[in-house]
Formats: sequence, structure tokens, C-alpha cells
Amino acid sequence: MLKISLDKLDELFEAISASQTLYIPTDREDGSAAYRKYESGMKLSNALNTVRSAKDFFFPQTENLVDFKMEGKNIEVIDVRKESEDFVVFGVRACDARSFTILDKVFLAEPVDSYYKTRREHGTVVTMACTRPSETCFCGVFGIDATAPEGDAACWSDGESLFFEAHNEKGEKFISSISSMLEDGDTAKLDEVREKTRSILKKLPLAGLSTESFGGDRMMEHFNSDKWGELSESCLGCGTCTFVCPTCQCYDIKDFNTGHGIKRFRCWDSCMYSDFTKMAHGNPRLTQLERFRQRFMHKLVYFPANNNGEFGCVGCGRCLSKCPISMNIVKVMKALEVK
Amino acid sequence: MQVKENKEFEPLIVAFCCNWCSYAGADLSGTNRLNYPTNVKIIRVPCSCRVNPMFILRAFQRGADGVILCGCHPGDCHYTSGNYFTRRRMTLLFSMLDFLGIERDRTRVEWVSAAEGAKFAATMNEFTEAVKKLGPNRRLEDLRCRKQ
Amino acid sequence: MQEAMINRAKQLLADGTVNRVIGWKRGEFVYDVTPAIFETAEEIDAEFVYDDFTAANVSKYLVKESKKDGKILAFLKPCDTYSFNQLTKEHRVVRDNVYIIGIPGGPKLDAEKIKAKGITGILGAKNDNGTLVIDTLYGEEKMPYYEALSTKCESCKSKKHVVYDELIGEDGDILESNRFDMVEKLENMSAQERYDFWREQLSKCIRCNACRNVCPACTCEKCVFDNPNSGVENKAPADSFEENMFHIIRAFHVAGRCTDCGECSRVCPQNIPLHLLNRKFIKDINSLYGNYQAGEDTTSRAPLNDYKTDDCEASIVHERGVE
Amino acid sequence: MNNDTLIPYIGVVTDIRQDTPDVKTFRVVSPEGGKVFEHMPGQCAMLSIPGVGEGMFSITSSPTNKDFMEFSIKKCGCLTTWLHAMDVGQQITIRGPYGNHFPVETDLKGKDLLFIAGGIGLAPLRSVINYVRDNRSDYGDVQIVYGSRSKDDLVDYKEIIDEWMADDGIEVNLTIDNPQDGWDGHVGFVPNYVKELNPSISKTVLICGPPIMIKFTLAGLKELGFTETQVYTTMELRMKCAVGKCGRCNIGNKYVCKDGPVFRFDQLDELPDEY
Repeated sequence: MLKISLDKLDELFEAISASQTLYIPTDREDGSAAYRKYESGMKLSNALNTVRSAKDFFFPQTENLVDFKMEGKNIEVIDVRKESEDFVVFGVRACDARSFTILDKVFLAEPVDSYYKTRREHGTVVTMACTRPSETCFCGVFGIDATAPEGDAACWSDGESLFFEAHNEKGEKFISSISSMLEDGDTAKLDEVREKTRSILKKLPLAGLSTESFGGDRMMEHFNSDKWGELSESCLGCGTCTFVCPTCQCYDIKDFNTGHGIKRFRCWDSCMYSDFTKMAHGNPRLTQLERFRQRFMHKLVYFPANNNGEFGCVGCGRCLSKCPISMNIVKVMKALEVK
Repeated sequence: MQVKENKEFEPLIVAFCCNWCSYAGADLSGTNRLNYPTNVKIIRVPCSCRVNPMFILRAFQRGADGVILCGCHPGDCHYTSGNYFTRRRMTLLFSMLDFLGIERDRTRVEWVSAAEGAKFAATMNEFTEAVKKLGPNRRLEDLRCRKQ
Repeated sequence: MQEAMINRAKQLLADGTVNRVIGWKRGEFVYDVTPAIFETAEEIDAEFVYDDFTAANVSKYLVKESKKDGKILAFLKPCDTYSFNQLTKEHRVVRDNVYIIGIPGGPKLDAEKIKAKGITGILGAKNDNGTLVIDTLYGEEKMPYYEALSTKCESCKSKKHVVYDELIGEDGDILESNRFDMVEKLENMSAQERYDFWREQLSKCIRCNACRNVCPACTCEKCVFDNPNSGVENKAPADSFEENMFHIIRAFHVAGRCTDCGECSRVCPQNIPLHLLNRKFIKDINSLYGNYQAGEDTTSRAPLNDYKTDDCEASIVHERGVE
Repeated sequence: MNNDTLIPYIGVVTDIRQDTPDVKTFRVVSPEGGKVFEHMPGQCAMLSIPGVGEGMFSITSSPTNKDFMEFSIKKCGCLTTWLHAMDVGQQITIRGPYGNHFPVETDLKGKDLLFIAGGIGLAPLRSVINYVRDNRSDYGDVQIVYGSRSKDDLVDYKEIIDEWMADDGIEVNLTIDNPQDGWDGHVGFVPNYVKELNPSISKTVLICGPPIMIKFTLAGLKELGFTETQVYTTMELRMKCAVGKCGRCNIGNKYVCKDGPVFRFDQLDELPDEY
């Protein structure tokens, strides 16, 4: 396998960022991690994951869709899209990598969302295998192997070196672009690390979680469950879970009047918000119970119903650690489990 | 010489003026043919107390470089006590803007009575100069609203 | 403590004084407790928890709960009683429908603080004479107990309950806290430094509204930021201006009403020190209009609903501090 | 750069007709003349005034109309109020067509049709009715039951009287909720009227109107012996993207904008009751 010594990481990042924009997870002063555009001197974070997921790169929180100029009774439509540049997202974890597959199923379904598609085409995802999963991790429940992440190319660390492997053409192109810095390496130690990680993954507190009770064929059963009231009673109706979630993809389209034109932009929205489905004539999801139910039903039942049983959750554990009142998909799954 | 003058930064000043005193004061300065800069755009409000902190922020968002709020002198409010509340509110708001690092000279409260046309003109001249020195508002600007 | 609370709750349920209990419910891990309403003794026995991680302030839930039939028992920590009192003052809760048991606060821990130390895979945590011993997937880890404190508990303002029907344990005193230290530190920075500090912090905002929705002072039926007719309704910080505006206006709307319970900073997924904005207002109000602690009583006029004819002018902002 | 469905076309409003006190019908053509796009009966389009809002409206004109599209819009919210206040010549933005359509070329072909509409609910059905009139030989008998609060609230009253009623093989039954001067037709609610009319159960039913009307009419139809597989309706929920991605109009695993708006009642029965 091709590898690079970990002390040459700076040189590697310099080389990648010389030809295209590079994003890496970096540490913040509060101890959390966030993706940042690479600039000389930045260090790769050791944190397990970033607070915000990596979906931003393909589905940003806000983006300008189109501009309008209004003059008298006339409207001019201005396509604001610019030629996109290639970019690399480095250090994506297995869960986030899988979230792209899930987002693809939404945005690349007909009619294709060309904003998303363009970014996907221009972005190279270089994933990085986990070595220290956390208690909140449950990606294995959804068939994700944290030691073998997907993505265009993947890399593994054995504590001394970083090993690379391409998964597709884009990944090969990426690796060949840095091949001058790579050398052939022995993976004996890496195999050991991977084995160790796998044994930890098996011991994770949430490893025993089961998805068997969920899926498209259980729609009415779960929808009519009497558990939702209790589960949702303390929900604040904020959007934290939605916004840190790598697979939540609901959005809003809004117009902003700049005073000299109209900017139509799209932004993340949350089904947890009270006005999400509000119409001039009423609201079909009147209380937090319905809104709370919608979010989890969508991930555990509706999405698999439309996507051959694939769930809309990747087990990254962000909602577990970030929900202000610690209500999350794991608690919902356990409560709704059919015994 | 001419070119240099054209290039000089001309700030946009929004002045919220209470209907009963300051707006009349502005009127008086006009009838007295006192000069104050055309940079100042006056928005008439029923009472200085009508000005919500959001108004001040949104003026900055929409391109104002400085915002000044003018009302009746304390004790002279048409509605008895409106400007006393304004005073507390604006003190706290301006202090907060200062706390966030927004230049403190971009905001001001001034009491101008209906008889103080001269004070109105002088205040506006002085305030415009102060904002001019600071340059364009960048710290509390909405980039989407910036004219290309 | 937990046992005493459980026993008393079961008693009050049994004798019909209350028909519900609001408290905290055990989660998957040692730290992820959820505020919950219990209706039976069995539920309480099975899931009620009160420990180092029950930091959540339950007083805001009482806005809704106190309007339902029957009395509800609420366990309130000293800081929570301030929030409750403030809500009573604003006629947002029905005081008569709530039976309050004051419980000693004791500092609460924040799992995020532990994780920030690089300690992951938390399975358990115990205080051992000032050292937090954490059982993890990767073996035992230790850190100073006080470094794991929730930000809001680092500078506790009071151990005194301002409202209660009965107490478990002893009432404490109002403390000399250092809560304005950071505000002061910022005030002494240059405007540019302050600007840079807040840009760095507020640019992290993902506008999840957790700060607003958890805030016991934010009880408007319809928030201005949710009202399409307000002109400022927005779901995402599309521009740095909107990040600033949301937080300035939110802090302003609770100025003079914020009891400094610290929930906003506790829940922020991006760890933005939002409490500093509220504390700035509190500090200004104290120094300009006289000491005022929101929630301390239910009768006094709030500083922004009040005035004195000899209040300072707004120009005081220009005359003091660092440019 | 490839086009995106979220980027709208421009439409010009060439005619505005006041149908009832709160419903206007707008005629929309592309700036170059002709229709902005083709559609099928029952499909919808997103109309918008930039800066005001965007909303999903059913296309009320028939696809057989080759010159223009029409939208019958009731004034009820922010955008519709703006639309009601505009003048002829105003440009709007339009994107579509979105959603499925009534199965006019498959399941409905050769069938006797019963249209039941209440109030503005006639808007989506008008497209089908006119499509059927223009392809008369493909369908059997047509019966239309249309009710409204009052005579003045009957949408497209002129077209109903002058054209539909004049056609052979089309039976039009109008009703209003309360007696009114100058009205000698039927008075009463739609569900009861349908029962009174006792239509043949061989008919396929297309129904649209207020939810409460649909609920009671459906119950009445069942009493008469109709099955749910015979009844089609068209729905609306809040929409933003109109392409099944933004998540608003999600009911169960269906998106009203993409999998709907036309549903058969047996399909709706399989979905959670959240509409």
C-alpha cells in the first residue's frame, strides 16, 4: 500500500492545496473540531469528528440560487452560478462518507439538483478510518465499517504513517497527483491497528442496537405508536439535531430583498420547526409531537421505504452529544423497538 | 483637485427624528436656511421611543454608515416619558454594539427641540464629519446589500 | 439526594398533592439526562435521576405544564428558581399549579468539557475528592473536577432559593461571583480585538435556535425571528450581519429579564459563549441603573420598563472604556 | 451551464378575470407568446413574485388549450394577495409542470366520469373537464356536481353555463349552501346533494374541495356503493421545492409535490393521516 510518513503531513497538505482548495478538520480553541480551508501551518485534528457534518461541502447551509431584477412590470432572471472549482475534502469519517450516498439518493434523483451535482462532481472525498470510536458511535448498526470508509479515496493511520487507497477514478486521480510523495509501505502494523479498532467497535455500548424493528413495511405501526407523546414531551423544537445531522436534507427557499434586487436563496430547514409545514389555511403538523415524529419516521421508515431499506441515519452520534435535552434517535429506536 | 473631491467617502446617515421636536427642529433649520449635509436621510417617527433596536441595526444592514436618533429633551416628551425609555434602551444597545467591536461613533442619541434648528444643523454636520472619519461601515454591514 | 427526592415525590403523588412530577430521566450514558414528566411511582423508581449531569433548567416547561389540570411537582435548583420567579412575574406560569421543592444545586458537569480534553468513549464518571475519574472505552482517565464544570456553574451567582414550597437540604446564600470577569476582560480589549473575538464566535452560529428555545425568558408566543411579517425572519445566517443581529436582538429582548441561568451557552452546539452577551447587559444595568437581579422578586419594575429623570445619557458609552 | 428546475421561467399575465369576490383567474403566456410549458390535467406549477413568495398552484386550463395557461387563485395569503392586486402585463416567474396528473389517458379512458367540486376545488378539475370535453369520444357520460357557499362564489360560472351546460352528454348539477335571491337551482351541501342525485356506481369519481367536504362526500359515496379505488382526489400541502427534496409535503413515504398531487383514495388509506 502507498503511504506517507505522518511528519510529512504538512508537505502533503501544501502540495494538495497548491493545485486545488483543500478542507481539513482542525481543532478549535474550545476543544471541538471544524472543517476549515487549509492554510499553511494548520494541523489535522485528532478529534473523532467535527461538530458540523461534512454535508456543507455539497449542500451548504445557505446558497444563492438565482437573482431577480424587478423593473416596472418586468422581471429579469439572473443565473448566479459560477464555474465551480475542484476541491478536496480530507479526513472525512466513514459515517459522513456514507451520508453522501444518502444525500445523493435525494439530490441526484430526477429532477437532478444541479447545484448539488456540480459540487459533487468537483469535490474529491478522501476519507480517513477511525481508530478511536466514541461511546456515541453506532455506524455499525447501519452496516458501516469505520475501519474501511467509503469515499473517492481512503486513508488509514497506523500511528506512524498514512496509507492511501483509491476507490474510484477520482480517487486514483487524487492519489496519482500526490504519488511523488508516497512510497510503498508494509501494512503489518496497520492491520494490527485495524484489528484493534474492530474489537473496540464490537464493544461499543450502542453496538447492540438493532434496526430490525424499522423499515418501510412498519409505517402505520410506528406512526400510530403511543410512545411519541412521551418521547417528544421535552423536545424544545430547536434545529440542533437537524443541523448537525449529516443526512438531514430538508431545505427552505426564501427571497431576500437587497434593496437593488432580489436574491433567492436556499437554506437548511428543520422539520422540528413549528412553521415548517405552516400554510395560509393551516398546519398539518400542529404540535411538537407530530414534528418530532416526522423527523424520526423519515429516517427510520419513510426513507427506507423509498430506498430499498436503506436507513436515513449513519450513526455518527452527533445528535446524541449535541441535543440540548439529550433526546435522540437511539432513545427513539429503543423505545419503538418491536420485541 | 476636482477628482480628489469626488473620490472622498460620502457616508450615508440615517436620522430617526421624533415627530414633535426633532423633526420640527429639522424643519426649522431648513426654513432658517442653515446647511446640513445631504448625507442625512431623515426618518420621522411618532416618538423617539418608537425606535426599536432592530430599526438601528437594519439601517446599518441596508447601507447606513451612521445612525442618529433625535428626540425631545428629557422631560419634554409629547407622551410624557417616551424619551426616558429611549434613553435607557439606546444606552444599552450602543453599549452592546461597542462590546461587539462596532465603532461607537457610528451611533448617537441627541435631544433636539422644535426651537433648536441651529442645534439640529450643527449636530448633523458634526455627526457626518465623525462618521466620515470612520469610513464606510464594514463591521455591521450586510454584504448582500452592498451596491456593486 | 436523589433518594430523598424520589421518596418525597412518591409521597406527594400518593397523597394527591400533585399529579405529575417534572424532573430528569436517565439516558443511555452517564451524562445524557433528559427533562421528563413522571406520572407514576413506578416511572419515578425506574428512571428518575438527579446527579452531576442534571444541569437542564426545567422551569420553562412549566409555562405549558402549569396550565394543565392538576398540580405539578417541580424540583428546582437555586438558579432555576430565579427563572421560575421571573416567569411568575411575567404571568407566564400559574404559580398555584406548581409545587416547588427547592433542591441544593451543587455544580453540574458538562460532558462536552470532558470531551474537549480529548477524553472519548465515556462510560462513567465519578468525583473523587476533586478529581473526576472517568471510565472510558480506552481505560480510566482523570481530570480536575472543576475543569469539567458546566460553564454556567463555573461562576454560580447564588445558592439561595428565591421561591419554593419546601426545601430538601439547606438553603444557601447569594454568592460573590466572578461572573463578570470575562465581560470585563473583553471590555478592556480594543474595539478591533472585541470585533475579532465576536466574529470568530458568532460565525460559528448555525442558527439552530437552541439558545432561544431553551431560554426561560424567551417565551414569546411568536418570536420576531419566526414572523414572516417582521422582515427579519430567517432560518439561516446567510450573512455575518444576520449572525450579529440575531444574537444582539435576542440578548436585548431578554435584557433586564435574563436571570443569567446560563442555559443558552450550555445548549449551544457550537459552544458560543452567548451568556457573555446577556452578562454584558446585566453588568451595564447594574452599573448604570443600580443593582438588579431578574427573578429575585415578583414585584419590582424591570430596568427597561423603568426610568429615572436623571439617568445617564447614551453618550456615556462614548466616554468610557477602550476605543 | 445546465438549467435547473429551481430556476424559473418568466410568464406574462395577459388577462385577469374576476370570478368571484375572492377568486381571480390569471392567463399566463411566455414573453415570446404561447405556453411556457406543456402539462397534463391535474399538474401544478410554482408561481412566484420575487421578494413576495412562491407557491404551488394547479393549472386550471386544459392541456388541449395550445395558446395559454390559466390559474384560478383564491386570495388567502401574502403571495395571492399580491397576485390579486396586480395588473395585466405584469411578469411573474413560473416553473413546472410538477407532480402527477389524473390518469386521463389510462384509467379514466372510456369511463363514465363524475366530477365533484366545492368552491375553489373546481380549479384543478376544470383542467380535466375541458380535456375530456375536447376528447369527448374517449370518455363516457360526464356528470359534474359543483357546490359553493353562494351563487357569487361559483368559480367559472360563465363557462359552466355557456359551455359545459350547452354540451351534449354533460350533466351539470350546481348547488349553493344557502338560499339566495336570483337562485332557482338546488340549495344544500355537496355531500347531501351527491346522495340525492344517486349517481350510478359504475362511474369514476374525481373530487376536490375543502377537506370537510371531501370527508363527508366520500362517506356518502361509500354508502351508495362506490369503492375507494374509484375515487381520485388532488391534494395540497406546503411546498417549497416542488421536486420532492425539501421535505415539506412529506406524508409517509410520499411527497405530494412529486408522487401527488393526484391520489386515489385507496392509496391515501395506506398513508399516515397527516394532511
